[in-house]
Amino acid sequence: MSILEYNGGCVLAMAGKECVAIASDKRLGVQLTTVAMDANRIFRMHDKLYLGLTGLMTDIQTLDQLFRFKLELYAMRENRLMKPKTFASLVSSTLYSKRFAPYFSEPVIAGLDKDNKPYICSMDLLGCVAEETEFVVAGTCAESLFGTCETFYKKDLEPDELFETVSQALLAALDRDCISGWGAVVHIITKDGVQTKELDGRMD
Amino acid sequence: MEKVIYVNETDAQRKPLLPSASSSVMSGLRLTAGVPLKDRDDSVLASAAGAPVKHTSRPIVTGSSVIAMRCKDGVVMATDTLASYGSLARFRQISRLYKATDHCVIGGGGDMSDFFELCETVRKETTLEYCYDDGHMITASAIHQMLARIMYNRRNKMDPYWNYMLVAGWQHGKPVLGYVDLVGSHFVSEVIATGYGEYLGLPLLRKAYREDITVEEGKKVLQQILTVLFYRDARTIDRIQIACVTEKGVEISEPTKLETEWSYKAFISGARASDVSTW
Amino acid sequence: MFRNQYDTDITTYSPQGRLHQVEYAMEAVKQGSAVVGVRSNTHVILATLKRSASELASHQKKLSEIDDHVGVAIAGLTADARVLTRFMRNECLNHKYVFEQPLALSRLALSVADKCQVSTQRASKRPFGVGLLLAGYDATGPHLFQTCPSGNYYEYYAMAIGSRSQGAKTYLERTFDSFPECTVDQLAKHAVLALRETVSSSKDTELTLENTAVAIVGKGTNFVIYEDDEVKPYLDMIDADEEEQPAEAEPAAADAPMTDA
Amino acid sequence: MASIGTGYDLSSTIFSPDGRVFQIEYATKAVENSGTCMGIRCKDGVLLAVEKTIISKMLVPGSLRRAHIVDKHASLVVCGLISDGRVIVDRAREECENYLDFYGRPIPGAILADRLAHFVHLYTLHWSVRPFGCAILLGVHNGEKQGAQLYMIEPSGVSYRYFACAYGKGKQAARTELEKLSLNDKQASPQISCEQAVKDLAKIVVSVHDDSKDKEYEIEMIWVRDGKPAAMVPRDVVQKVHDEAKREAEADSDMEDE
Amino acid sequence: MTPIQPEWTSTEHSMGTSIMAVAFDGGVVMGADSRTTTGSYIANRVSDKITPMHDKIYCCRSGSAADTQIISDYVRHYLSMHAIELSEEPDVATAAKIFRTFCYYNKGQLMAGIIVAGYDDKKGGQVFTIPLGGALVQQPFAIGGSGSSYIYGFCDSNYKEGMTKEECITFVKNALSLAMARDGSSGGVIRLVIIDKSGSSREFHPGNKLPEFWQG
Amino acid sequence: MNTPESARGGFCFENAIRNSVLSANGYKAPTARKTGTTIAGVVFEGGVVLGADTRATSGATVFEKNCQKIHYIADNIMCCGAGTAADTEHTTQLIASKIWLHALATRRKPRVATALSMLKHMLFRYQGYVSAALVLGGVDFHGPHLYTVYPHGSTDRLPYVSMGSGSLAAMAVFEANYKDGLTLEDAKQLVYEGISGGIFNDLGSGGNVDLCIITADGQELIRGYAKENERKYRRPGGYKFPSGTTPVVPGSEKFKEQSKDFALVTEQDGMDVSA
Repeated sequence: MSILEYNGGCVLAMAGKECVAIASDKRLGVQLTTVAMDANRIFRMHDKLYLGLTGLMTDIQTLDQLFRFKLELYAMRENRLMKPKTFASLVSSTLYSKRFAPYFSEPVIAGLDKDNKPYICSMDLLGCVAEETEFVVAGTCAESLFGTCETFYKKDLEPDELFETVSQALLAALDRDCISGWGAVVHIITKDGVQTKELDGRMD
Repeated sequence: MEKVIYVNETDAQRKPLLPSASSSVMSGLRLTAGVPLKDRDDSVLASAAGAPVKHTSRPIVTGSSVIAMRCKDGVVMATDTLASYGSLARFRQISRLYKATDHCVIGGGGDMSDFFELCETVRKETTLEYCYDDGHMITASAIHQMLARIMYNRRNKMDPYWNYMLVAGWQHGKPVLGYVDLVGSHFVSEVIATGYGEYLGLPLLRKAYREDITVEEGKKVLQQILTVLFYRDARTIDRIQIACVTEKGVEISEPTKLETEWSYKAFISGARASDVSTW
Repeated sequence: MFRNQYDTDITTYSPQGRLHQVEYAMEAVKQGSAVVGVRSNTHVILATLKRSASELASHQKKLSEIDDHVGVAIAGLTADARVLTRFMRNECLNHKYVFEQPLALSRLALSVADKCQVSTQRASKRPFGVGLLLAGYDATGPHLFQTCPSGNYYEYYAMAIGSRSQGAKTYLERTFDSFPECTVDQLAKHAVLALRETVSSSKDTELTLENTAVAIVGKGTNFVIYEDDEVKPYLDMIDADEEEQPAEAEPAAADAPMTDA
Repeated sequence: MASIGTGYDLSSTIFSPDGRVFQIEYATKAVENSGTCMGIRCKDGVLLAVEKTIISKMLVPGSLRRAHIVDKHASLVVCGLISDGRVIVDRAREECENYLDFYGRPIPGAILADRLAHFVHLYTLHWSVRPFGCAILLGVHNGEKQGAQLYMIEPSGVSYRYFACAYGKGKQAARTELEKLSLNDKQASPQISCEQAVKDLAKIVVSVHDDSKDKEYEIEMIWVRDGKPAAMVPRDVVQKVHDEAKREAEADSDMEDE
Repeated sequence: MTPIQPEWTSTEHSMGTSIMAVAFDGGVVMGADSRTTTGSYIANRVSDKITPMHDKIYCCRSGSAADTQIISDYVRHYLSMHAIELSEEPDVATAAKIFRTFCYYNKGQLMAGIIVAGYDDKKGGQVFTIPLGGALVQQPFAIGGSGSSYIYGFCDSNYKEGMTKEECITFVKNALSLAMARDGSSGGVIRLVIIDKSGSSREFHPGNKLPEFWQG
Repeated sequence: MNTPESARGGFCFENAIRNSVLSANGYKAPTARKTGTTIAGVVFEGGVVLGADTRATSGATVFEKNCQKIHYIADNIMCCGAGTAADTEHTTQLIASKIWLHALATRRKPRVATALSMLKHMLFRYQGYVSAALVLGGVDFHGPHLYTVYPHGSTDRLPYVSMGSGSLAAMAVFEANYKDGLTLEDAKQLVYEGISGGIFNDLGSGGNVDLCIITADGQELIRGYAKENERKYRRPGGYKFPSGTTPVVPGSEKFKEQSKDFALVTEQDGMDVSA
């Protein structure tokens, strides 16, 4: 068993029209035992920038703290918020600095840049950035998510439509993964604010 | 001596009443392909007890790629004439093409001793067919299938014939080209390459293939591919043989030397002390 | 029947160099009801006469499929035939497994004949008491083979074996020159007519839907057996013929009742 | 026959008081009932011929073979029980294969004949089997040095090498005829070619054939010639020489009549 | 699941080589084949394994391509610094000594068999060989690489003292073509460097025009 | 102890002990994303053409269908990467910035050999553990240059080169068709055929063909020079889920307005360092 599958869980981000969605499941497991149904793996970096982390929960939490720390330092030093793309570079170089002793986590970044253009990217655990314009996925059911997203994705979705599409793609994939699921959460980031909804998914 | 394939009752019945004039075991050495049942049982017991069962598990004297293309009017197949011993170019004048029947040729790579043994097996079968003299002659696709069964049988005994082979033939007015390997997987295709030919030859074969390509064109393609293989595979030499099977029969060329190119401008210049960079 | 001291053992020659046991086995073939085989340039057709042991029993089948391209008709001991049939099916399947091609008819006939020979030379065995007509189509065209308990086998253009097959043979010898060019229907008609020769002498038997079976194999046609209602067209064919020229009435022959197929 | 009814003639494992094994002699009878078989060693090979009675005109020509190819360099004809003969053919093929497999060269005629004789002999030694009801004429060609060879193996398991031999119904007459052919010179090397022998043997078959008994018959011939694999003599060639021989025979008898 | 990878995707880039150098009166002849392989894939069929260290000092490299390239980079660097400091041409022995230092003190990590040869005014043409462990041996002629094992006999029987430059060139060409014909890890073209008092010159013998005197 | 922001350069091994314990306990270290890759380059009269496919894989899964494997080193030097994606990405980035600093320091246009030297020394230092197989091409003062760099730090200079799992397919095409004295168009066609040989014959390679042409006048990167594997199926109109399709946990909906505490100061796209 890969250590990335120890706790289970997945994250998905999808770009819409002037909005972007990031969603994850809520399970925390220890191999096949579920220990929590309210796990959080999507973290707010700032109002227009969210970071999703999959993999080993201890590393997820460490990385969340680390990046919040770095962002706050940045905000204090520069008196400005970080662009999503810049943040991606930060995450990438942080992960790559541990090339030979990596954190066991694959991140997904979703945000809006200065023109409210959506920015999404995913990385492997060594920090290889894969920027996309449509959707990115990570976690134990990445293959299923690729399948559902390839099918459901449409260009320029409005926030409401984006929510439905992302939710359907996520729930469909979760149904085929026994170490992800037990509820899900979706954040839709728009220029006006962030809409958060929890999905009523399968609990088995 | 026993036949290689045991498939039916008749084989058992054809067994001589009393042991054959030439006994199959002599001072503990085996003289036939068949393994005495007891030995096999012993080896199964040994493995059950955790001891490893020992077989020759790697090729020793080896041939490299075999490449072939099915054309409109026949099949062309080509190999080089090298049999290596590790990295030693040990036998530079070995033919890896075997004319099985008037309309079938087999090309083999991998362990040469196994390949020759398989050719013998095929020879026995074709001789028997000749003796029957009943108007039927074994076809290339039947030989292909037979080889596949033999290979699969042996690999199930964890003692494979370490070969990959191509079978080319002309039958019922059509060209046939098939592949068999050490695990018994087998298929037919319009272009096939084995060994390094799989990586270096196949892209070129696929590019060159047309439904109406002729044997003459095909020969040129194979020659070019063998040149590429000579350039890029350390177990291929520049002496080759090309076989073609057409309606007229099998024709295997004498070993010929490849034309090669080494004198591109950038190849000739070497590093000098005054050069800006060595590498 | 003449009895002598040389006829009780399969491994004993008579002073004349004969093997009586084998000869007796050949007699068993003659006891079986008749089967007829005919061959054209493209097809082979078998026609058989089935018997039933009693009115409460079904008719004993005499045709079996061996492979897509071969079938067989039997005359003699049904149980022995079953052994050979199973053997032939096995041969065909094995050949197909090893060579991915149908077994040639000549090879099949040879292997059956070899099998028959073995049991003519061992004290522990008895010869197979059955004769076979093998019909099939292979790479060299249509073939009709006959095998005997003695281990001999023959290839024929047309042949009939079994009880009262002499009549059929006479018919075939008279007509077989015309077979090569026959259509399937014409060929089938010849087969059925020849078969009728084997019953025309007996009062209480005639070819019926129940007791007649026909099998066809040939170019582009797998071996198919026609029985019961399916035979009707073939019987109609000769009936239609009959209306045109009524067959001569032949004297009844008083053969002993048969106990096997 | 004196043996009949004595009880000493029921098994090949029984000697008669005067030291004979009657079952083997009876098996030989089966051979003598067979159509005549002949073999001849020629300058350029060896030729075997056999007379085959046609039991039915519906028989496909060539059916019920009695001449067999054993290997690329060896052939044989069966005189006697044809199905018994096939067992020996199978064994011969096996011996050829084994020898080639092990020694890497075609089996020499002498060794093949010897091994087959052993095999045939084996069947005269045990009560559970019967002797073969056939004799074998074996034609082998081992290339330039050893040349063509002709052997005959009888049901008893004896085997001799011949310049020419005959067995079967017409063996006496045939042997006499064969002796008339110029078979060898002082060095015992053969004098006639295979092509010629085809004609000669056809004539002999015609002359020894008993027309009163079997009306219809055909001739089957097989040869192994210098540098060529063993093969049946083509049917049309045989047919032609056969017809010619018959014509000549008729002409002769007509002359005699006059 | 990772698909099965062929050997050439993971094997280190190396030079199963045939290299050679012969000293004659007043210079040296160096020769090498041109095959670089990963597994049995020929990554470079015309590589140059004779690398200049200084104007009249070259080295033939065998073993890991990476290791020998880096070492010769360093040696070239030190040798040129040394030459500048001395304001004269460096000795061949000096070059060989620097090579030895790298090879000997890093023997656990390196796969390098090197032949250093060249000309200096003090001692004329010289040939040094530094095999795998880092020993330094001067020889009248040296052969190296995987192909060399096939030609020891040929070289020992055909080497004669006091050969002329032309004889040396023929000797090297013949020996290398023999090695290349038998060693699957050697092949391609023959590159020669001839060094004498006046400097260095190169010869290039394409793979289709190699000596074939040995083929019957 | 390292503070999180300690920026001392080089790799950090603080997780090494934990990770080795985990792997000793049977938790396999995960595999990183790879580029199964066909990359190649050809020299022509006056420049070089580089080419690459666009597939990134993780095991047998295609993770990116259109990634860029031709990396920027300098305006006159580009580098194609094969191997572990993170390694090629970061190695080329690192060399790019070193070259940029070197160019500033020397006030000269960077040379290809300089980039090559930096790459090979870095890769040699990591003894093959940084698994980057590169094709380096560029044009400088001395003319066009084309090199391959292996993960262990060895390099080759050749008129035509290929790397990656599809390198044999590409090399076969080159060996069969290369001639001296190619024109730009010839070279583009040759590289395209080589890469597409990899795309169609090597399962690790796929997607589009990217080309990059570097001449003395500058470089041109052509993304999607050939797109022979476009998606052929898409539902007309796509899938539409009406609002309310997905069941939401009642009361879980939250909306957070964008805060106005910090002004989002616009970052510039790149520092202007041209002096």
